[in-house]
Amino acid sequence: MFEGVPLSWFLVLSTIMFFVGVYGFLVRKNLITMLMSIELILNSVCINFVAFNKILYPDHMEGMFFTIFIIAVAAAEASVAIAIIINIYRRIVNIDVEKMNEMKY
Amino acid sequence: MFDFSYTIWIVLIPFFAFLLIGFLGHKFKPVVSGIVGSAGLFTSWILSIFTAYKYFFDVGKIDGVYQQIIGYHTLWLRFSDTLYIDMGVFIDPISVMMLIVVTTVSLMAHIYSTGYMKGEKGFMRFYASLSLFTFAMLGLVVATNIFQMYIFWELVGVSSYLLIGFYYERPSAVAASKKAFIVTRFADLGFLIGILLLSYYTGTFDFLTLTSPTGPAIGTPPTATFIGMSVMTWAMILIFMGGAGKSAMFPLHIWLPDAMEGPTPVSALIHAATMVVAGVYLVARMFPIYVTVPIALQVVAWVGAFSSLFAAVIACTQHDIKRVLAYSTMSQIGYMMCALGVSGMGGHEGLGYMASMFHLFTHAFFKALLFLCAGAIIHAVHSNYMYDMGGLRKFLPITHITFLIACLAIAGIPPFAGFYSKDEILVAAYHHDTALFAIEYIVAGLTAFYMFRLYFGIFWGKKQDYHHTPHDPPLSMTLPLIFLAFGAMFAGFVPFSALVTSDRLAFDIHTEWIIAIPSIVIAIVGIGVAYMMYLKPTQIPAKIARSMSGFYTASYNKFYIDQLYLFITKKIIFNNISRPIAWFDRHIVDGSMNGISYVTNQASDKIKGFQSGQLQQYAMVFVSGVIALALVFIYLWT
Amino acid sequence: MTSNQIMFLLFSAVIVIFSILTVTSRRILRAATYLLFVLVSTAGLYFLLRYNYLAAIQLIVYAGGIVVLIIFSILLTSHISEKLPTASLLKKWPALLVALVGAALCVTVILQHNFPGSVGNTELVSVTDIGNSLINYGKYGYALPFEVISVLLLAAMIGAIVLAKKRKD
Amino acid sequence: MNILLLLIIIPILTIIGILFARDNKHVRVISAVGMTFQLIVSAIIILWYLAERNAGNTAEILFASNYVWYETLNIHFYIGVDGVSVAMIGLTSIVIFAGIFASWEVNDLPKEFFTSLILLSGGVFGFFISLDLFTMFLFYEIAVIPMYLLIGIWGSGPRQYSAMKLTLMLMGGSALILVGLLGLYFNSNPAGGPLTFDILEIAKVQIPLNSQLFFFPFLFVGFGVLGALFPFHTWSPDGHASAPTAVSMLHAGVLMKLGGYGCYRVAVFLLPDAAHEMAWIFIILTAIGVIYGALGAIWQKDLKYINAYSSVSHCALVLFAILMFNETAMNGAIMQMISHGIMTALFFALIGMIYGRTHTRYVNEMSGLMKVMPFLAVAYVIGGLASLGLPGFSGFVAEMTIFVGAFMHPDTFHRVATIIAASSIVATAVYILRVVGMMLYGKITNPEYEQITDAKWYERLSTATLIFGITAIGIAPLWLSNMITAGLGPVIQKLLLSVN
Repeated sequence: MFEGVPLSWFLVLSTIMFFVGVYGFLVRKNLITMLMSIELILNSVCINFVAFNKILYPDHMEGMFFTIFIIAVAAAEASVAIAIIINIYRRIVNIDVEKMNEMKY
Repeated sequence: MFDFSYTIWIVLIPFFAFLLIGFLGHKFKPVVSGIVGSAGLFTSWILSIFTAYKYFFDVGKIDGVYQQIIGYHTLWLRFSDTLYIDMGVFIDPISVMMLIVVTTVSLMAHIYSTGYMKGEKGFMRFYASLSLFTFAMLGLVVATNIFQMYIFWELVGVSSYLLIGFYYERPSAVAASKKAFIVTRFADLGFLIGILLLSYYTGTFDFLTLTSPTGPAIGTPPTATFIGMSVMTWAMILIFMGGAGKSAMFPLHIWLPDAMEGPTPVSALIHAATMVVAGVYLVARMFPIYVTVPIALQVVAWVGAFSSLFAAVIACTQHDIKRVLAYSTMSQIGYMMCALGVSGMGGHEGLGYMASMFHLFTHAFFKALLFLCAGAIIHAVHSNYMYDMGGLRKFLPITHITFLIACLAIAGIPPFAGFYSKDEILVAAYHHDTALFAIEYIVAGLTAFYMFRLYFGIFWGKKQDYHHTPHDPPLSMTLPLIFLAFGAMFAGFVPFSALVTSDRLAFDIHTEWIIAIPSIVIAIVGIGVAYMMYLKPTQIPAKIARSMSGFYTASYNKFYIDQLYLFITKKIIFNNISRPIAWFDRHIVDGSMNGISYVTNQASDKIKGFQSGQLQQYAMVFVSGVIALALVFIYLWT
Repeated sequence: MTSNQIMFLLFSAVIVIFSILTVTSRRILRAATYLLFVLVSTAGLYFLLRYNYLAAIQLIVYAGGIVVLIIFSILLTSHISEKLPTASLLKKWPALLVALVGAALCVTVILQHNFPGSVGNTELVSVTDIGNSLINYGKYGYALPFEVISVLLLAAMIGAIVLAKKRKD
Repeated sequence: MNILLLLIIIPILTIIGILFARDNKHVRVISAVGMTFQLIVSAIIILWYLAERNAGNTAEILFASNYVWYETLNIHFYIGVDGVSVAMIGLTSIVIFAGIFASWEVNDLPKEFFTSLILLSGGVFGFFISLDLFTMFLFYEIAVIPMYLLIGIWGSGPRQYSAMKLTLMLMGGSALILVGLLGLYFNSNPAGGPLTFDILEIAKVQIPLNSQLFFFPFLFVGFGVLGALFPFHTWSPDGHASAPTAVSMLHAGVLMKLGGYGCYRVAVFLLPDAAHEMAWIFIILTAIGVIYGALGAIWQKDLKYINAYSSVSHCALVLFAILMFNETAMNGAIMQMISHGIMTALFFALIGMIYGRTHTRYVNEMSGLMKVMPFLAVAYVIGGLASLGLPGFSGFVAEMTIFVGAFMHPDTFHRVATIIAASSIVATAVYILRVVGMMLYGKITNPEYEQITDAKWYERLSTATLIFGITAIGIAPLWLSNMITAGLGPVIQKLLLSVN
């Protein structure tokens, strides 16, 4: 319990956010929007970490550090992903994920 | 005891002649093959005669009984401790008699062929096959056990096949050879199964053991039965089936007339005198067992009688002289079979047996003679058909006389050979079964009729315009004719009842004139009818043919048996069995194998579809899988 | 209802609404903007939990860096007025189903579980502590992950440059 | 050194020699020399074996040597021969010898061709002398694999399809065999302790009936696939039709015998109780196969198909006889393997030679060949007559031994099956004579055939060797029969024990 806000509230929030992200990842065709869905997912995980850390082990800082690292990784990932997306766009003038199936079979 | 082991050479000399001609024949002039073959056979002939003299008149008889001697034997193949195949020489009256018949006729055919086959392309091949045949036939007659007999039985079949197909460029010859082999092969299947049955229940192949009165076949016969008949009956009927195939008994006779496609000396040797009587010889060899199974013996008698009548009727309507002779052969063999069928064992009971062997002996001479004469005629006229002939007596005097002698012999006019043997058969039949006697009696008349139809048609009748004057053949061909004519005249005087009998004991016979006279009468009637109808060209034959047109046509077409066979083989076996099997194999059996591979391919094709390259599809599957697993582990897996 | 609760509910309402809008909006630039709102609200949550430093990073890196990056790339790859095509129903409904089932499953599990309450330490985490921890290699020290992340960032940077560079051909 | 090792070493040396050969001619000569040595060694082995037996050596296995190969799993390289294996070795060496000469005119990648061919033969030799199941299986695979290359590369017609089909079906068979072998291995020591692949050791063990019943079908069907057990024979017509001459010879002549030998040596010998229990199923199948193959052959037009179906019929007879479980029938089975091996090799060799001259394999397109190629025609007729079981040739001896042996079985069922199988001799005659009549006899219809020449020296050598083989057995079968019977002893004893 954190000053009236139970842990489960955080968890429910992050769950909803997570699955919204999942939904977006599954449905969206545009690569960039898919990337945005991934950001949502990452963010929901961050919330979990932070909430667990604060409410269950307030004396520790692992959750926070993890979140920091996740943010760093997300940044790295976003930059690489966007580089790839732009590269793909240059090549096929489209960033629709369904068109990207040259590597099948 | 006199050592008969040299007799193996009677058999082996033709074999070596075969090897010699077969491997080295092409290195020399063709005539060398003929000389080698004939010389080899001459040696065999001399040895056979010597053996016969020794056996019958010197050492064979002990206490009035002719002994059964194993002249030579060697183990050839062992199946088990009791079942083994020996190769050897079995000497008893009938085998010695057959040795004489086979070597004599074969020698005549060999000599005759040097003239008849002169200039043929396959001369060497011809002599090789002829030697092979002689070897096989001799091996058959001296067989010490039923399996040795079967082995040589097959070998004579194949040499017959090779010789019928000698003119292999003629489609009819090829078809005939094939037919002969396959029909006899079918019969041999019966023979083989018979052997298997017999050997299974008696535990031996050996003739000596089998025919011994105390042996496992006669003394202690097996009691097992199958569909109401004892296994011995089955075995003997099946073995007779083999004999019927080789001896062209109804309904397995169809190959014999076609076999006339072979060169004429071959017809004389194989399809008249020797190979076709192998069936008779087989039954005679196993006769002591046949006597113990009356049903089988009954079958032998009736099949023989029916075949003789059937063939005689057909012979009356044929125009190809060799075919007439072929049907006549079939008819005469039917006679012999019938005689065996009506015979009993021992003494006077065994008259039929003796008569059968007697007839076999005399028949060999006059039928071989008839064929060789036919060969001489064909040689001169270049046609097989009666309607191309006529008035030949002036051109072919020697052939004419010898042919006439043979005709008289086969018609049963005394004192020619056929009379004596045929008379004995009729007597035996008369004492056994009147119906059989009646059939044989009619056949005797028919025989006289169709033989003289042939005789008058060829040598008298209307004179034809021949392109070049026909003339008697060269000495190499007439000599055998004359020799055989002597045989046909005097073979009847051989005292068979003293030499060849069912129990190997001599017994007295006397001509039963009560039967002999009617038989002479009917023969003369037959000759008379032929004389009226065919001496001069008349309308009578045509009229008769018209008046019984249905029967005549049926007989002319050999009662459609050939068509029936053709129907069964071509339509049923070929089209309705073989073809569906081939189809079944390609489409069902092979199809199911291909089906398996098709299914595998399709499955992999479908599975391949999951690997679509669609990222979101993967993600979808992944997420649902995770959720499903979570559900399973949380709620279902408690 | 405490003020904390009110604040929490406020932030979470923003987060939920805008996340849904992010994944459903057909205008891609708007979606990016909605994402920005989500991220900012998340930063608000961090503030609520007294993780000011973290919230700052969230604002700077996420809201500032990543979203800008995304917007740039949107501008590079699509037209402003372009509307995204709607997803096919065949794709939408299973995805929705999966998302709902998953969410329901998680939520039920969460609500069924009784989390131990503990006295919250409402103290701010000082930046000094964070800095010490990051360069500390003893217990509760994060020197190694820190270095790894640095290398990763460097690699990502180089990778991004290499990938996005125009080829000569 | 063990003389049997030579059987494996000579092929290897020959292959090495071929690798160093400079042109086609050298390749041929080296192969021929190597296989001549192989033939000589086989002859020596046979004579030596007979001499040992005459000298009173009653050991079950002669010339045995046993090397540990992989100790952990107790795999040995264990070789040795008894009368049956010696006979099979003789067969193999004759066929491969003739096969080399029959493929004298392979000018397409001859090095690779002869290498594969000799490798294959080496596998076969190894199979026949192995007494360790694992070694045996290894050699089995060595023998099967080159077949794919040989058919796929040097074949004719739809060769890829045929090669693939053949290989897949045989591989399927060997998968079954592997299961069976492992079954034997893990049952080889019920008392606990080290397991073994040693055939003779396993033979001493009483394997529980349940395991026997489970593994027997695997082994019998597995080997049966190679032995053209109906209905797993369909690789054979296509495979043979597409294979080059020497490969058909080796395949039908020797490789199919691995199946029969395996059934005899492994399935029946090691699992006798199950064999007794389940024999009836396979007797029905094989009896069907005998008739079915013969009738199927009647309708075919392609010479190779005719011969392939005839092989199905004859090989079914082998398995049929093995299942009769008595000495005579088994003896017949082994003789039939040898007889059929040589005979069918002769046929395929001749078909290859005829095809090389007429460029067709359809019987209805040929006629009158007797006139232009008497040697080959006579050889074909001899082969045909041997095939339809004419006395004086090996086929007769083998078939009669089988029929007499099978008929000795006291059950009516077995005897009826025997009669059914025996009736194939008529159908065999029909298809053989049909081919001879259509192809060799008659007038030449195609004027091109007037130019055909008769056999060359190497073709004569090849056919003469094989004809010598069938007639030697056909005329004097006793020595072979005795040799085989002596080898059958242990198997029969085990089978008899299992009855009681």
